[in-house]
Amino acid sequence: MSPDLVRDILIATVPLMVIFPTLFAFTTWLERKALARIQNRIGPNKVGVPLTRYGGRFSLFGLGQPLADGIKMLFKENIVPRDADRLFHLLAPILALIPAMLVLCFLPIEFPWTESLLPVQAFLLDGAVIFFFAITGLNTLAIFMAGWASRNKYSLLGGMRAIAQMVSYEIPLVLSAVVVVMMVGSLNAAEIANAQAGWNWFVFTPWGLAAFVIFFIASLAETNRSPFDLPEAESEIIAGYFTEYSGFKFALFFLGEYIAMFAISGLAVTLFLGGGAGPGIATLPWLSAMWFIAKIFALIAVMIWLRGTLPRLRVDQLMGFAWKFLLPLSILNILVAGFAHFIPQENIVSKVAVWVVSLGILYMAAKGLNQLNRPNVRPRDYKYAE
Amino acid sequence: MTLHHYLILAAVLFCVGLIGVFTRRNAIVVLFSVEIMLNAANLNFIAFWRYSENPALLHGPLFTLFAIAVAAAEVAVGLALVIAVYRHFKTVDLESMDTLREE
Amino acid sequence: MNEEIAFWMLSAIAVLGALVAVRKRNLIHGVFALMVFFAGLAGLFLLLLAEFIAAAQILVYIGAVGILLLFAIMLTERVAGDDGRRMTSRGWFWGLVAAVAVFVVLLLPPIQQFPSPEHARAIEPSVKELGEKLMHPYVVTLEVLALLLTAALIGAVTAAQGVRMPKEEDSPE
Amino acid sequence: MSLLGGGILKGMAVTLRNFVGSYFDRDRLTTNDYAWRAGDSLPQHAGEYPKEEGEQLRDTTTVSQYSRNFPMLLHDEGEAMDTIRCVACQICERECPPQCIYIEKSTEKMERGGNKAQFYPAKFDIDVSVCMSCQICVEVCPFDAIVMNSQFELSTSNRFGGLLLRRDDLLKSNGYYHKIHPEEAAARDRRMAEEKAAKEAKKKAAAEAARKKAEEKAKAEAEADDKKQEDTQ
Repeated sequence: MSPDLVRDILIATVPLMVIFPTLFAFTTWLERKALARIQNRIGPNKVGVPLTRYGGRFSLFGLGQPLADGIKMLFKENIVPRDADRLFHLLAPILALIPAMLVLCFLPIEFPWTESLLPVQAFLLDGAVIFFFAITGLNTLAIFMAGWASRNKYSLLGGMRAIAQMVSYEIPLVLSAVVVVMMVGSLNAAEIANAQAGWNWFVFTPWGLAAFVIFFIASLAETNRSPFDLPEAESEIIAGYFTEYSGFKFALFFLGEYIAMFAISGLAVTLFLGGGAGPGIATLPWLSAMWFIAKIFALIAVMIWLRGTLPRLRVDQLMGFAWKFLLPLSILNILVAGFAHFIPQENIVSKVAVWVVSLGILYMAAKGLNQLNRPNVRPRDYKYAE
Repeated sequence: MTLHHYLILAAVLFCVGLIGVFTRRNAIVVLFSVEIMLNAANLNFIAFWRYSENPALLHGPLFTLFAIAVAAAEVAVGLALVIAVYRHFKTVDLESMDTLREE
Repeated sequence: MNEEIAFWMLSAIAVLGALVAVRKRNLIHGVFALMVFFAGLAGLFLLLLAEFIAAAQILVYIGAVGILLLFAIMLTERVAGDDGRRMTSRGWFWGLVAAVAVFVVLLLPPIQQFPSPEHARAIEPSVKELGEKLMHPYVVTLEVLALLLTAALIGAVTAAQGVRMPKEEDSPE
Repeated sequence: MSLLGGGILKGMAVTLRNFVGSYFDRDRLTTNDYAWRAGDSLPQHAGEYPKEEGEQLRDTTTVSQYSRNFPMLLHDEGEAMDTIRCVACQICERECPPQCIYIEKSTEKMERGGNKAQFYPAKFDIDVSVCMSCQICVEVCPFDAIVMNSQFELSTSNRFGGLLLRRDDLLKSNGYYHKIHPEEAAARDRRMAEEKAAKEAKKKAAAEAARKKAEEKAKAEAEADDKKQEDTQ
């Protein structure tokens, strides 16, 4: 391998491997803090700058908490159950992290130092979006591996739930991304982002808005976030597939989960929220990466907010929601996008008409599906109470 | 890298799949040995396309795409059959499934 | 140079994965080895600049077929396969011989006779081109494929569901 | 027909209100910071936590939501082991539902406070990780030797023996008891004093009765003797 190529690859990949784990640490703090405030608590606020007085005035809202957590994780005992498949038990957390890290390369984040390295930018690959989905799908395998290798019924249940859930929600996820791919006419992530330059974000179109909502819901399920966190439902199956994991292996799972969250939010930003577009990037090009990460964090914030709000779904509700609600809607959305594309939209009247008609169709369809899926349950008759 | 490298690699992979089909008795292992053989064939298609006179025609990738789709269908039906057979014979051992009618 | 290293590494991964998949007693380990093989093959496709095929390979084989195999294994017996039963079939030796014979007799001479172009032409890989080809000359094939997949879906569901036996047949004559 | 997803939006509005509100309205906070950091800016109803490290509280007759209530052993004024009330009768050990009390009786008796010599506990352990604060031991103790404590900082980094309280950890003076539960302690002391008085009175009465009985008996015997003498005559 030529040294130039090695250098270029390192410059293209190492920053991703530094920036996103750092953001992960920050996000764990953010999540704990936000959830605490939603529940009228204070949240972590003790650990501050290292080597200053414990609980002193340099606590900085507990920003040192992730560091302390990380150190704790590193020094914890690594427990492997006696009957576990030792090799797979070791490989599963690594396999969970690798695809998540890998797909970060497909996000069109234009860091200032990458401008000269165009040939090694993975997002310039012609099929970047399809690669993204393909590699994200590998996460399921890691989860199954963890669940199976632990030799624990709860782990296996969690693993099986995760597979069923991720396979089901991958379909609406891909179908809602198909709308954007169809409109841009390219699977290239950079081209999709460029097509939304200025304020032409796809979320500001009727079909784009619907697709974005579907994509966001499906991405919640895909990353096992609440309210779709059944694979790790602690009130039902302890911690699901990582019940038997401790110490650093658990930390790797945790990291992988959050990196996957960043990645899928990054894809949502690329597809619907204009990539790195935003005010001020014409004069200061490096702002583009900042905007991209800021948009990712906006989505993460909504995810945290939803986690603080919604209760967990039941398994049958989960599957029914994917197959009987999101899937028909996302297919209908493809048709709506096609019609909206071919109706001329010169003046404001026709634009408004297209908005009203397409959103109306989608809303009525959603309403109808909701009615159809509603279980036929009468109010319960109580024999003895009252 | 020449075309021969890829062809020999594909032949080796095909042969490995063939060994699996011939020597294993678990129906599921036989099924995934067949998959290995199909993939070896796909590799041949792509290699021939890459080294062909006119790659712009995209015959190789198109055929491979169709082959992948057919293989997916084949696996789905094959595994459904394995499960149906398992329900009947309580085994996936190919050598124990030696009756054609109910006893 | 880069390409050669990549080729040898990827082909080693693919061959080892395939061998382990075929010979491993533990079925789950076997399936994961099979996925390693699929991944190696996807790498080879990338090396041959067929990137959409590589993505499809990962998406379909690892993402769908692999998971399906795992489910099938979980639904049937003998996951770990450590019950001491014989792993190989009855005529395994002759099977091995036949397989090697196929390799030597059928595949090697034709490969050697095949005129080998020394260098591949430079191409600009394009997914768009592939999509347009699918729409223009091969649209019928695509539709037939869609039909086939639907049929396979329905067939798989009915086959796996099994036939409900009427109760009367169970009673002894 | 309600708006599709309206419930979700309503829920999100509620959580948003809580999120923002918790920054402005301190009374919303259900937990409070360690007091010696938060200083005087505590929420109003959170005042039951010690203001300084190690400080004990004013009256916590009603159970405070911030304290943990586990039993302690009482001793009267003076050296702890010389005035321990417990006589190792093991009633509490037998009555304890989760069986978290372990007592070993001493081999020799010990006199204390001028009373009759009694046994004392050579070992008295309570595993507070098992204790469920049911107070049954307090109810059954005939000697008022075990009462409930209120503690705030029980946490420990020792997961094996850290929560096993030994006899010497459990021994607290009656003065301490008066400090943490003044009303209850006063009531208990009053009752003990009454009981003691009653006992004394009873003892006196019993002694009187015994004396009377003895006198009567002597009298009767004398009479009987007289009768005998008469009979023999």
